[in-house]
Amino acid sequence: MAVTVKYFASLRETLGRNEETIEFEDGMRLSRLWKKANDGEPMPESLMTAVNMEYVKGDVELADGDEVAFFPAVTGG
Amino acid sequence: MAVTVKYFASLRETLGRNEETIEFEDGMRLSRLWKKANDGEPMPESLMTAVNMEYVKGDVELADGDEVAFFPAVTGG
Amino acid sequence: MRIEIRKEVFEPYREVAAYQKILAITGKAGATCVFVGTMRDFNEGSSVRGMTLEHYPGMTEKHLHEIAAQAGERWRVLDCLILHRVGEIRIDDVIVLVAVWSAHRGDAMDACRYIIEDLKSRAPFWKKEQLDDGERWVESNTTGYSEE
Amino acid sequence: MRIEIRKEVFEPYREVAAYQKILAITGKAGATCVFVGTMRDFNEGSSVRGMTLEHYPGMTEKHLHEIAAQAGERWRVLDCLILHRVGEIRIDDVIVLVAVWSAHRGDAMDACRYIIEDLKSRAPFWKKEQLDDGERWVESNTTGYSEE
Repeated sequence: MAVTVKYFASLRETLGRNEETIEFEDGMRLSRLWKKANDGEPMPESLMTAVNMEYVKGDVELADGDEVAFFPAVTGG
Repeated sequence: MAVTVKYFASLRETLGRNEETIEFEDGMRLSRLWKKANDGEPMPESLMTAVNMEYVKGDVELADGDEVAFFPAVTGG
Repeated sequence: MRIEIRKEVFEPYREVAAYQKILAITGKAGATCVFVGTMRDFNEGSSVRGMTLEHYPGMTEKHLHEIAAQAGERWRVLDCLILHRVGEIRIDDVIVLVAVWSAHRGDAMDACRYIIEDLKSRAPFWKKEQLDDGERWVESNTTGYSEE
Repeated sequence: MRIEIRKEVFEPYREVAAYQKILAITGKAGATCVFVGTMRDFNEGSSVRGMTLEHYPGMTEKHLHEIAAQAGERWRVLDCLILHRVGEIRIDDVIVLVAVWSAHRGDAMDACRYIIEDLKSRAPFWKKEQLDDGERWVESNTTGYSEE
């Protein structure tokens, strides 16, 4: 199984990448995905998270093919 | 002494006049002005009143040369 | 600040764009809130064909200037434009335009709302509607919301 | 309803007037509320020269449609138009336009306010400002009011 992970704005610049594919076995949750993608670092609490372009709250379980996005506070308008 | 009296909208139509000059001695108040101008009828409570183009509340005293206006609830915009 | 009573039809968005061009607020006005009130073909359950808008020349302009000044005391306002029709109004004619420029959105939106609410409840204008079966003076403005 | 992300500069009042022409709401829309957000030359105490607006293609549009739908559930809305710039923004460029058409003013103004507040706090856009001495990501939007 695999998910696409996207990073935006200052987070994208800090991490130095904007998109990647992460493969995993069953039972992958958001916080573990972050750690797997970021050398075991815990997920910063201030980040906003979306799965399949919908905001999610909490440590939701992911499914094969999901598009996951991590980004800082939004500042549009 | 004299004041100019103006009537607007439905009130103007009901009374059949839009402007008149009322002469008086000293000490004329709004309610007495209305009666003098309207055959002794008491002033309807729902009317809005302005003196010199400023809203007034209560039975204010009038001065020579004042412009007094009586009109129903406003409905602009 | 520009406040005008208009006897002729006007195109509100052209007015806002044209007025903004003469304002020296480039880079300062982060927020503009515009309200446009338009003649509907229905009111209080009746079909309406048109209307006549009467005002109190002199006091109306004076009152609108006072409203605008009050809004400027309560919120940070860079400029404002108020245009209001009088005379014979047809369906879909613009009746009123209120535009407020501020640095920030809250100031612009609150001030615009304040001005239109005061204008509706206090500015000396009166509407007489032409219905299918005659005319009627509008007795009071509505709350501003659809009734379910 | 039209919701668009724009890479090019747009003239907001021309957009509102043009969009309104294609709406079949003649005589029904008594109230239109328009909010226009414009690039200021200052922010949080600094002089700003320009900025880059990033978004999340796909989710941004989806989220704006959801906001508009929510506004339509809470208030009586006839139609709405939301345009938002992305890419390189210069001083005085329009960043965002929100226009709401309703029968009555309260519905149009509340819905417009709701949409812009949600857009500011929830729609996935990010601003990076160019200052005199470098660049900075804007960390959060302001409350919408001038700070005394």
